[in-house]
Amino acid sequence: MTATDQQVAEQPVREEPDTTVLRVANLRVAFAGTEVVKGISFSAQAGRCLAIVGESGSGKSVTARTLVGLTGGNSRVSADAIDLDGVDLLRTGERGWRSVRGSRIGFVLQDALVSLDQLRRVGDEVAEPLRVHGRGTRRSRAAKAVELLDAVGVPEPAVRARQRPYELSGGLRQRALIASAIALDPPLLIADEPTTALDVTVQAQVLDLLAAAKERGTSIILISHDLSVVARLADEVAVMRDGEIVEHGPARRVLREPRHEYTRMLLAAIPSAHTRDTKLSRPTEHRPQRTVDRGRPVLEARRLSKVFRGPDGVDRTVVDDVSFELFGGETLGIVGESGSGKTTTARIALAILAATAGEVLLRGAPWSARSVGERRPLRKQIGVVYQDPLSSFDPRWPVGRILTDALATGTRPPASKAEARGRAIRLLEQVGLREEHFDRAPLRLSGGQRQRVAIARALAPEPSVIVCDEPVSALDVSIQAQVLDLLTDLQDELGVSYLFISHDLGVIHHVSDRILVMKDGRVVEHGSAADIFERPQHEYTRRLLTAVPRLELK
Amino acid sequence: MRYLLKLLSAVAVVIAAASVTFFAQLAVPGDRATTLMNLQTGQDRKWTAEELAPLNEKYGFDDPIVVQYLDYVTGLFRGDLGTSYTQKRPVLEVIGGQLLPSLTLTVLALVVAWFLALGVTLLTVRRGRFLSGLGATWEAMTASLPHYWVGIVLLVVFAVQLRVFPVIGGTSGWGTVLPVLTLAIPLAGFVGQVTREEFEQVLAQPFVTTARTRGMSDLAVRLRHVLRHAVLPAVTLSGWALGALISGAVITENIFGRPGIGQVLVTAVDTRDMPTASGVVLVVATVYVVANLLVDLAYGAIDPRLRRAT
Amino acid sequence: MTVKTLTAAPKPALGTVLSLLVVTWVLTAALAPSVLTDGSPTAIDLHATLLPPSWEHPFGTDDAGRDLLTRVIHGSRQSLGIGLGATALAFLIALVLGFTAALAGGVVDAAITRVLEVAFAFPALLLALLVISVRGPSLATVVVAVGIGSAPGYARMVRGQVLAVRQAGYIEAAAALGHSRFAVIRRHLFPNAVRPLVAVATLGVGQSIVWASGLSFLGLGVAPPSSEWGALLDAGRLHITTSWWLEILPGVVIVLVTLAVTTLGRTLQRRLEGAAR
Amino acid sequence: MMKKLRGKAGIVAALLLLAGCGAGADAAGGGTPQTGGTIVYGHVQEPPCIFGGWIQQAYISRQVLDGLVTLAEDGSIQPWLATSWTVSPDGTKYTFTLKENVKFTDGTPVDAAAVAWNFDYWENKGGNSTAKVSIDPYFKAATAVDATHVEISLTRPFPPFLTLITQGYFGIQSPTAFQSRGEKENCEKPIGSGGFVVEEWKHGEEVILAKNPNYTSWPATAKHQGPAIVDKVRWKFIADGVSRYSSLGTGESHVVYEVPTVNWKDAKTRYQTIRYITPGKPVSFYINTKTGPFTDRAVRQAFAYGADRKSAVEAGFHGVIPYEGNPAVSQSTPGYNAEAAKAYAYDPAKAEALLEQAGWAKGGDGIRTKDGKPLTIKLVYGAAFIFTQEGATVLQVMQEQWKKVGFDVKLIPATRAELWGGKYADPSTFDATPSYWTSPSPSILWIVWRPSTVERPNGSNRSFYNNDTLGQTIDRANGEQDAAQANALYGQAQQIIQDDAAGIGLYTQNSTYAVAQNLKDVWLEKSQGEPVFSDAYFTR
Repeated sequence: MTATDQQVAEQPVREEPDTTVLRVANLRVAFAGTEVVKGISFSAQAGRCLAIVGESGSGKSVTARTLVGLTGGNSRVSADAIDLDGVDLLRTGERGWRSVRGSRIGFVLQDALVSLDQLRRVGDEVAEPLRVHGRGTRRSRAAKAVELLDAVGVPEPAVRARQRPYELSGGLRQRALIASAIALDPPLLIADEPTTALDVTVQAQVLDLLAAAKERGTSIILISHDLSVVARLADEVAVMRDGEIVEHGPARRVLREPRHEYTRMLLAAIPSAHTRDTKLSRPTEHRPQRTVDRGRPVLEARRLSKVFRGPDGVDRTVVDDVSFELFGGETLGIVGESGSGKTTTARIALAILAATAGEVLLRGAPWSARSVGERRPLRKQIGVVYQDPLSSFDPRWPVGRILTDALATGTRPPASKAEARGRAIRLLEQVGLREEHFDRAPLRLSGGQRQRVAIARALAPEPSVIVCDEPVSALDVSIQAQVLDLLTDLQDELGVSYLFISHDLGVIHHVSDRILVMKDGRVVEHGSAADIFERPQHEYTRRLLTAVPRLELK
Repeated sequence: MRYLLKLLSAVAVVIAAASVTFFAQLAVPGDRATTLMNLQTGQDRKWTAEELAPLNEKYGFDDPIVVQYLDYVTGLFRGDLGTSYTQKRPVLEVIGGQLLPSLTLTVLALVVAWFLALGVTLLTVRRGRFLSGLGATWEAMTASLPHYWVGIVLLVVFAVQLRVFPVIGGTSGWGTVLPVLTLAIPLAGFVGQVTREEFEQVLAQPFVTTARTRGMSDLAVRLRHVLRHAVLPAVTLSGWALGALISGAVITENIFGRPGIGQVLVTAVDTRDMPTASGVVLVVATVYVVANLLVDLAYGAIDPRLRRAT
Repeated sequence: MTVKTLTAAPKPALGTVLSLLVVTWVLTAALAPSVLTDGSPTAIDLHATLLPPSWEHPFGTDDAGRDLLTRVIHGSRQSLGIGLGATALAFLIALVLGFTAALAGGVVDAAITRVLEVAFAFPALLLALLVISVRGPSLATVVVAVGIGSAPGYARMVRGQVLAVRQAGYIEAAAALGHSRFAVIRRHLFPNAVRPLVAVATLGVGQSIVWASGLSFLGLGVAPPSSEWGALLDAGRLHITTSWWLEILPGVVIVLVTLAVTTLGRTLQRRLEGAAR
Repeated sequence: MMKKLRGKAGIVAALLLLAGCGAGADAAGGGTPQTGGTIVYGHVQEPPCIFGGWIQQAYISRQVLDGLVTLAEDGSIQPWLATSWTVSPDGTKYTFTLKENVKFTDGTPVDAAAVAWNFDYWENKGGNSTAKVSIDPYFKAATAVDATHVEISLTRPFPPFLTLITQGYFGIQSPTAFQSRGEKENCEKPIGSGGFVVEEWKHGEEVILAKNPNYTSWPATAKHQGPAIVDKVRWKFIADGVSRYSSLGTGESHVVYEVPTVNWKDAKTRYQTIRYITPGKPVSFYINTKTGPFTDRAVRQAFAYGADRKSAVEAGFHGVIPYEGNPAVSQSTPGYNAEAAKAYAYDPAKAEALLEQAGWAKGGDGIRTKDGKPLTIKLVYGAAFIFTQEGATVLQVMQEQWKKVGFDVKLIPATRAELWGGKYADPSTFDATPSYWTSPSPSILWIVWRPSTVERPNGSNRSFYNNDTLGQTIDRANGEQDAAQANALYGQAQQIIQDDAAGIGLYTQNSTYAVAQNLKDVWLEKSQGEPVFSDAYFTR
């Protein structure tokens, strides 16, 4: 079945036919001869939200940019129609595009920290569309900017307007970005991953803001990789893969009764409470019963705290009185929003960072208290997997060298080159890679493959604990599922313990036996996964849980 | 308090540079009195102790080096840079007269270089392979030009053949054009190169896309948004260039018959005129230090984030 | 997917190809000048002085009847030698200072940073003059003068590079694997900190050649009858209005070679950075 | 006398071989003479002070200070501040009668006391070491007999005395001004009685000379009577030859000094040109006779035979500067020995034969060796000031020729700092070094070639050539009252130097000038070749 067939079959019923703001038919985009958007069609209606969902490389972002004529150099765009309110944008020149951008179509990019000009005042950024399109005077624009900031719920808008983006929190920045996009009240708002880098609680607020715009009659095209986010806002969902729309229909229907296999796979891959005992990438497969050795903890943190002195000379406590125990074969999840101190805790546990107070014990023996030299031979007992595997590899080294290097630090260093190679290849196979990857440079691997290499490296010295610091946060949903499955498989097979750090409650819920919830450097709540998710005690935990976007539709 | 520290460290750098010069010159083989005698008589021979005695006496060459140095440094704190052995004038005066032409030349060259570089960069970065290539090649080429080659070619073409500018304009306005260009063209190459690199990176930033989605034209985006981000490396380079050019301008001054501190320095070293050479270094170091304080300020003005960091 | 990854397929640009040609030519000239010319750079012919460029003398002849092209070819060894030697010396100093400062930190770092600050404030011209006053003008002196003169800039760069690389994930990853500090420095920090500087160094080679030619102008260059390019420029200066080729052609050669080396350096830099990203 | 650094200074003598005619451009072109105007003169080097013992200072101090006597075209001594003079029969007392009512520009009179004070200042107070060395062993005292008569007594007869004091170093300054002002004023604005006064010195750029309206003391050789005709002279320093010569073409200057030889032909067709061959020691090699291969006379002679110096000079200087075969004095010097100059014409075969005889055998690479030591010659020269690029070409041509006969000549360019600092003063540091020393009198031989003794070391004898016969010959010549006899003795001395190849000739030191067609009567004073602007006028 082709995408086009499906679309025709699934054209949503139009309640009011003349509310169509944008109509796109048979859009094709090619870069240097390679087609990345392969003839897709959709339309956007006033007061409704169309979500385009897909993983990296699906062509969703290119599509979004093409709608404002910013596909980029070296590209070729063709379509049967790109009509905005009856105007054929395909026939418009650069000048025509400029008159449309900002005034007829508002555009919100992800990560407002880099999407706003850091050197200009927030007010100027917000009011820029007004200036570009020649509306108002300098003074009236400044007033309007404050008004807009106020409208998107920025507290003290007049103060904020005079500040610069880096002086604002992530949520406020994203609001400012939206304020700028709606400054001229465009009938169409395109939001490209507007909540991706945000903490869940902030994410929820931004989604509410977009929902409000929708209420006011703005048509929204939401681009996202995250089905849960989409579920909260979209009236209609188009699922893209490899430049094609594989499924398109009303949000409720697509998310509840996915017809396309890919959509089903995507949905299944989302970690959540339901997936705890299954494999994400193989939903029918169940995890075997785990055996946790509740004897002596393999890793124990006692009242850790860490104080950093800022450049202004003021001390800030980043980790405050954190204690935990990690037992053999167990996964201890640490969850928290940015700035909660979870990563610092992980680094202290690894003894890469010295705590200001408190102590870490490894297999019951002193760990953080030892000198660097004494600690070195013990390092093989504790491994680490980072969020960004690529930056954790020496760019000059191929995969094989990375692994043999790690093997050499282990309990049983290989006696010969041949043995090292053999064992490295076995590790590769263990993490689902093949011998051919041995000579590959990490740069030439996909994100998922890189993380597998990172896991293989962590496993090489045969540690009893692996600290996983946001190991799947940078990955697409389907890849994330595979990597999470790999981690649980390895645990089942090797009995290794994980200290698992993540901001994603779904992921934490999926993998953890016990959970610490951190906020502002403190553990606000700890307990079993079931306790935390089903009977949260602390107010903050409850707030977190409500903010998590869920697939269930309102 | 922080500014006071900065100021102190700047003064320390300047004094250190002058002191290094003082001792470095003592390390140069050859005797100062002999040089002065030979200079006064146009010879290159040895002189007897009696012949040299009056000079040694007059300038205190026989004093212990520590005494000479302390004399010099305490003089500095009184604002006394000493007296030129050869010109018999206070060093401050020797340099004072030459500083303004040098500064004029250098500062103008810097300004012109900026205009040239930004013009080329603004118009050619990421404007298709041909234009960008042309711009980048122009920058790399001008950065490879030896100063005096540029100078002599400009002189012959514009002053001798076309007679647009004077050959020996001295410090007159019209006569400053070619010397300024001589220094500015290669410098523009450097400024352009660093700016282009940064410009390219900034153009790829999401906020540039944001600006475009607001309907801004390409040129407006470059001017309003990108430029400010892209000039920082060039600003750094300028601080360095101001110090480096002021003494490096000697070749240009030579060709166009301009007064300047570079020639003073060359002559002072040739004649072992220690107070003058140290004085020139003192002044050049001051210019460098001041330029870099200005660069710091410019940094803060351009990117307020850096204001907090320092 | 971003547009960037799609357009990344690098084709060797025309400029790179041309630069390779120029660099190949100049390397041949430096290593085996007899491949390019069978004449002697010092062979005089007082009956063939100041001839304009022709088939027989593509670059013309000078006032002693020497073939200018032959002189340019034979001068390339010294010019390149200055470029490479000075850059190598500068980097040697820079690596020692930069690494010491960045790795030792604290007082040592502060001291070295201060020294560099003073070195920057010190006019490079005076440095050259002093070095030459001590040692007399010669090839080695020029190398030393230019090398020391450009060292502080590189030292600052090395220091910054080491500090940046020290923050890299793979440094922490290696420490987490239990490698010793020395091993981490040797196996990761040093090669990765130095690698991007290789490209910077190629750029430095070109600049050193230009610099050295400036010293020749002040009469502080390499001793005759060397046909080091700066010396050729200096010798041709008086002739510019009467025998233009003596000044213009060596200048063009300097610019072309510097440009080619710079272009290759940039290409290299881009490749290395691309590979590192 | 004085070797001048950088430019060519020159002196006396054969002044005019100028193109066209005499130094002065005598109104050959016609045009209506104008009064007033400003002459822009392009000089090369900027001196540290307006007056002093360096030829660069004599050039400019000549404009401001007057001398006692001056040298005429024919070599005779003519009146200047002194209207007449008498010499005592024993040749040791010179009594000068001063022109009356001459005033310094500070208003004080140019009287006998002032003149005596000047001599005392130069000779006994370190005021001008070049003036001192010129007449040093002979000068005894200067005394004012009355207001207009000054007596200078010598220790021994020294007929070249009058010629020597025509040099610019002997410019008379106002003692009142000198003693009442600071070093700086005296350095920048010396007070004399000359045709111009220093109005302003823009260091690094130019000295502005303004006419002295009360000028009364022009020399007998002046081309007109009265103060300067032009109002001002802007004496600019333009180090770069291309710019200097080009400025004449663009009309930015009226007179330029040191015309690049490549431009000489062009200059002759477009401007009035003046070429002055400096008397005194020409540009010739001092040959280190004390250590190294040149201790052997045969090797020195082989060196002289081994290079076609004449052709090299012609090539390097484009046929403009004459070759000089006489190492001791140049062809424009009185008492020049033309015969001696002809020795050692290019003869490579002879050079090789001499070397073979001396035991230097040719090695595989063509370089000769003796006792395992190669025949390496360290040739030190002042780069970029004594030797311009043109001179460096001459050296390179000869180097190539010397190589053919088996000399491995290393050219060692020396910087000003090195030479002035005395780096190459020691015999161990060089084998040959070329330089010149301008002087209007052959008595320069005494300064250069006088043997060095413990009591009277002679640092100027850079060949370290101590020949008592030579010393005595020159001494006798210096004291000889009969001019012809004196010249014969000087000639003999030159022959001795040439025969022993204690020096090797190269080329004459020249001063070249190009003058715009509309500026007339610029002339060179004969003693050192300094331009004189007080008679010059513009035509329209």
